[in-house]
Amino acid sequence: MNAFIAIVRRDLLLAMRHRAEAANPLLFFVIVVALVPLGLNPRRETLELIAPGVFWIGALLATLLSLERMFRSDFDDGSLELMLISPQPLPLIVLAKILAHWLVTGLPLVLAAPPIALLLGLPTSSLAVLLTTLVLGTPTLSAVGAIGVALTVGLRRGGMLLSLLVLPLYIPVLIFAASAVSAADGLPVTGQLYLLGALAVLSFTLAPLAAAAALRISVS
Amino acid sequence: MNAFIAIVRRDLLLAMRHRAEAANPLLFFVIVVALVPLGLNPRRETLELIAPGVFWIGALLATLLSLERMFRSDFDDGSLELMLISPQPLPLIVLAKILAHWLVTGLPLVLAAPPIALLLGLPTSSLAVLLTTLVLGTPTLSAVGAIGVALTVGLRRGGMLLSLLVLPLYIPVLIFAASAVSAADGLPVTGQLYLLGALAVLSFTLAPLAAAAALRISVS
Amino acid sequence: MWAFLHRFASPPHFYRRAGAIAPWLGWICLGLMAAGLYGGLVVAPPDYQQGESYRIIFVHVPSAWMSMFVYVVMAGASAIALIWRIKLAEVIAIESAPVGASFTFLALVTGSLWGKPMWGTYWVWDARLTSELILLFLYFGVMGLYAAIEDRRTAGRAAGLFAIVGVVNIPIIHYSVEWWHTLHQGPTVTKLSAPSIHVSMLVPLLLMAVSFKLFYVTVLLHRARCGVLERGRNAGWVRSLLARTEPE
Amino acid sequence: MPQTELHRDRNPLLEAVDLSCSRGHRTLFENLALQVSGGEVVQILGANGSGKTTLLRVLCGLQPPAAGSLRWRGRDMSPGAPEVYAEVQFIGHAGGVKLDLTPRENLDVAIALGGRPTGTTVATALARLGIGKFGRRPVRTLSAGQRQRVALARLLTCASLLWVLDEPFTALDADGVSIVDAMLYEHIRAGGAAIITSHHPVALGRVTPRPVSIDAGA
Amino acid sequence: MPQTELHRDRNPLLEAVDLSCSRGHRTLFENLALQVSGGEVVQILGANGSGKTTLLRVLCGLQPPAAGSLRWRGRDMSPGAPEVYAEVQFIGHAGGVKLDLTPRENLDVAIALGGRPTGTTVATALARLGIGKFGRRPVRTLSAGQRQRVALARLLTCASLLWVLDEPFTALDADGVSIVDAMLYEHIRAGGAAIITSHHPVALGRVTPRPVSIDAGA
Ligand code: HEM
Ligand SMILES: Nc1ncnc2c1ncn2[C@@H]1O[C@H](COP(=O)(O)OP(=O)(O)OP(=O)(O)O)[C@@H](O)[C@H]1O
Ligand SMILES: Nc1ncnc2c1ncn2[C@@H]1O[C@H](COP(=O)(O)OP(=O)(O)OP(=O)(O)O)[C@@H](O)[C@H]1O
Ligand SMILES: [Mg+2]
Ligand SMILES: [Mg+2]
Repeated sequence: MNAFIAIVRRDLLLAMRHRAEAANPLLFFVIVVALVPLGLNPRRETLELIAPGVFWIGALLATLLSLERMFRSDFDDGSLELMLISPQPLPLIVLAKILAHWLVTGLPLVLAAPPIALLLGLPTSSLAVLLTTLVLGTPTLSAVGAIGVALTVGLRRGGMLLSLLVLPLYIPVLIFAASAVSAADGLPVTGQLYLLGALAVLSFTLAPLAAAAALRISVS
Repeated sequence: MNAFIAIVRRDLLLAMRHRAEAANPLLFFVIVVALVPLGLNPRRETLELIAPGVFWIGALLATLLSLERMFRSDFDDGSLELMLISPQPLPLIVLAKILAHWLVTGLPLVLAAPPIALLLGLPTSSLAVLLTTLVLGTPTLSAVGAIGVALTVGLRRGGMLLSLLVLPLYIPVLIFAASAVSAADGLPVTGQLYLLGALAVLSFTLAPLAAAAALRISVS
Repeated sequence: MWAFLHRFASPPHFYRRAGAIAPWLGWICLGLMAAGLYGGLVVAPPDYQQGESYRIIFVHVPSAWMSMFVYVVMAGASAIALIWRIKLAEVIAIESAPVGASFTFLALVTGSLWGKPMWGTYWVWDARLTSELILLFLYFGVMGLYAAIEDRRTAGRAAGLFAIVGVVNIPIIHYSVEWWHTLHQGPTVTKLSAPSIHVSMLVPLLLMAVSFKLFYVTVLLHRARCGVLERGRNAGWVRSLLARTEPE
Repeated sequence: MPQTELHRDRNPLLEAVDLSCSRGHRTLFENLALQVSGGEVVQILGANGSGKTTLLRVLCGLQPPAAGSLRWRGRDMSPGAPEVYAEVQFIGHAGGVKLDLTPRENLDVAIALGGRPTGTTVATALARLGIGKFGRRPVRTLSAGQRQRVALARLLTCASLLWVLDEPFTALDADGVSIVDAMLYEHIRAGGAAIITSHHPVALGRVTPRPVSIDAGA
Repeated sequence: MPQTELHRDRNPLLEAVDLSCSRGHRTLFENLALQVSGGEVVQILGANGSGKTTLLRVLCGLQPPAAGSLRWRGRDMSPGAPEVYAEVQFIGHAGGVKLDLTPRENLDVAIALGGRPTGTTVATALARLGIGKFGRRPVRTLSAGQRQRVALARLLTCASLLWVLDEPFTALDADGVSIVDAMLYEHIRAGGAAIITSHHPVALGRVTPRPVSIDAGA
């Protein structure tokens, strides 16, 4: 438990030191969302129509891009090896890293969503649903992503492979979430939200185990 | 001249070795474009409407993400220092690196555009204009980006700063290009295209000088 | 039982046995496929709604089933390989991937060809179609990961682990038609109580399904034999095998 | 042949039997037998590229051997077994030091990960290695030798029986070498053991390492 | 006091006058005077963190000095002047070797960048450094010592008068050290000069370096 807290603390500290880099996913998210009206030049109705999708695509891409950070630098400077030969259970350490990653990447997205949603003209009724999907969905992105990074961290040329491995697993989250948000004004959305919640619980229990096994394999 | 060719060759070779990583911007572009219908779930007409914007946003983000590669790894392993103390003129070396970056990042986007445009249902009349904007616009993205990377390569936490520096310079390209494409069926577009061409020429002459100066400052 | 399994899983034994079985399975597969195609394309009557175009069902449905079946086999074999460190299971998992990807590709192509007359479009982003596409990407992921890692043992284990993770997609594919309102057909053949399909169509369909399965097993055995040889490059039995064949 | 006059444990701590290691497709060495007991320092010798680093990684369980087996206190060592790792410390070419944390923060994490802490505080450990006044500066702003000292400070704060050190003297000045020498001496004095590699003749003042060569044919 | 019996040029190649260097806000050393002439090897001495690496970077023009001036063949050296760089080769802690290229490809680029090639072919240079058979493998798959040799091979393929080497013996085995020793000897024999740092006593067989200490107060 001590180790768990120490790792979370360490990763948050590192994010603080690299404040600018840690803010990158958020900035990226904002850029995506801001570029859409600029580049698409859509009418107001169209904008409202596509806003939820834009949100989720932005969140997904932002997470995808920040994934490497979860293990790459630890791999490069040998810290990962220390974790592997630490007497602490590896899945616990991985869980700590997933949590830290979400705190640094997912949480800011959740917090930034309301103001941006207003700018894009998302109706307030949808906003609540959007926030719920983000709260439920982004942890899954971090957890599932951890497996992908763990599998590819040993490869120099992991970048594309990582996307190839992780994206198929992300798409269900995207589909559930986007469909929940666009259904928000009227149709019932509890079904999708339950599913998102179930995915989050599932991935947070299984992903640390899978990622730990993957790390042992790929660091050897 | 010899050095120019050697650097282009080297960077292409490195891209080949890292084939997967080099393909990353392209893959990213394809992902963005493919996620749009998944996440937005739009009607066919809406899709057609937003397709050109999606293209350019995708191209812009893909370039933005690949920029760091231009100098970062050379900085990390000390190759950049060798270039700085090489008797060859530094702007020439930088020009070579910009060219190589475009060949690896921009060119594939141009080549991948037609098939993807068809999938998105872009009318063939717009396709020609889209291609022209991509051919004229992406080199500018690489060249302007080089200045940003050169300024931030010495900072560990350059990521966000880089986006902040580079994006304002990218937005004109995005706006001209996207407006040209959406105007394509009917309105005249030569004006926008000339402007894009002028930007490309300007950036290719000035960016190497600026980036070279920036490198000398930020490596010290 | 256990002892038998272990003996069968020993590479030289497997190599010999598989070599003996594979041709037989191949011939049976050909026979069934011929019968199925004859039944499907000639005997079965045209559909009262869809006319002749429905006949693509005889390729589409078996290949769609196989795309999922092969994935499950691959993931199962990977789990066995990771837990009990049985080399043969790893070979089977890895060698299944390209076959499964081909079936998936076939299901996608035949499906979208069929979609044009049925739905008026080759492609829609609905749940069944999307999840099947994801399946293709998962296969690519397994193959890509295996190819990207230099050390063969590490590569096999990493790819296997990923295959196991991807198994969550299988129930999604299967239940997608029930969980979401999709364009795609609901379960017609696989409804346990009473298949809502005429016998003259059902029989060739099942024949095709069985022959596809046999095709997979045959190809897998061939591929696995090569895989076993390649992996055992330095083992004694491979050397002696090669020594025997080389002079020819 | 005992080369130190210290008390040496009879039972080897770590034992490698018939060990073969490979990298890519190439076998680096075969049938290596190695025993390390408490109270001794083993120095792995071999030319560049002979496989010293690979051997150390295998001994720590970071990489499976191509063939052969490893035993820890007589029991088969299965990779991932925490009870072994609590007793082993590895410092490789890459020191496992985060450049953006300060030396203190680095050591705090190492202690949390490393299991049993020794009595030594972080401040004492850093002072011992001569970098006491750099405790609160990011490691990135330290020189090559100072960074190496931060990595080595871990040995003092986390209790462990076996130290596995890959070229620990890299970038250290004479003063640094003698500090590490003294640390090694105290460690084996207390019954610990160490496996090190180094190309420079290791003339540790008070400890004579037992050389083990892995060069082709050995 | 001449310590080699070789011909030494009267006019210094590189001259540092009243040099002060700082890192961050701290001044590392002040008023250093240094002259390097053809035919001599200068060894910079100093404890960890005393500023050796910083000094070498300043001498190469990679970093401006805090105060003082540098002269190359008697003329003021302005940073960015290509005619100087054609005569200087720098090998730092980071070797400037691309890990994903092969040693041959690395050297080809170095030659294209480096100005005047010597007669030595890439193959000969690699063979000389004992890594001839690794010419076509990515550097990433080489061991620490082998990588260092790839970096050093550059010295043989690009003609230059002054070699600036930061701890060139890192990770090299005895054989490697003697190769570099011989290279240095031939280099100064031909009228070249070298500035090196090393913590280990540099007992180069045929060359005795002139020590220059930058430790506080020097
Ligand atoms: C690209 C488009 C398509 C894809 C990716 C696709 C995919 C699949 C998959 C994966 C299955 C197996 C489901 C399972 O066993 O759980 C399946 C079954 C089936 N598909 Fe498609 N399909 C496509 C288009 C079509 C079209 C256009 C039709 C005709 C209207 C169709 C009719 C069927 C039928 C009748 C079954 C058997 C259902 C059963 O009883 O299980 N499919 N398809
Ligand atoms: N990027 C930096 N920012 C601030 N200070 C630095 C930085 N790099 C080094 N220093 C400090 O400058 C001093 C000199 O560093 P330098 O690397 O030149 O030392 P060195 O003599 O080469 O040491 P070593 O023998 O350990 O290689 C050190 O005290 C170090 O803490
Ligand atoms: N990632 C790798 N892939 C393939 N081969 C490798 C890899 N890393 C090292 N090797 C090869 O394995 C051999 C042993 O490398 P290792 O790093 O263990 O040597 P070493 O004895 O530590 O050498 P050094 O004294 O130079 O540090 C070398 O010949 C090297 O070329
Ligand atoms: Mg080594
Ligand atoms: Mg130094």
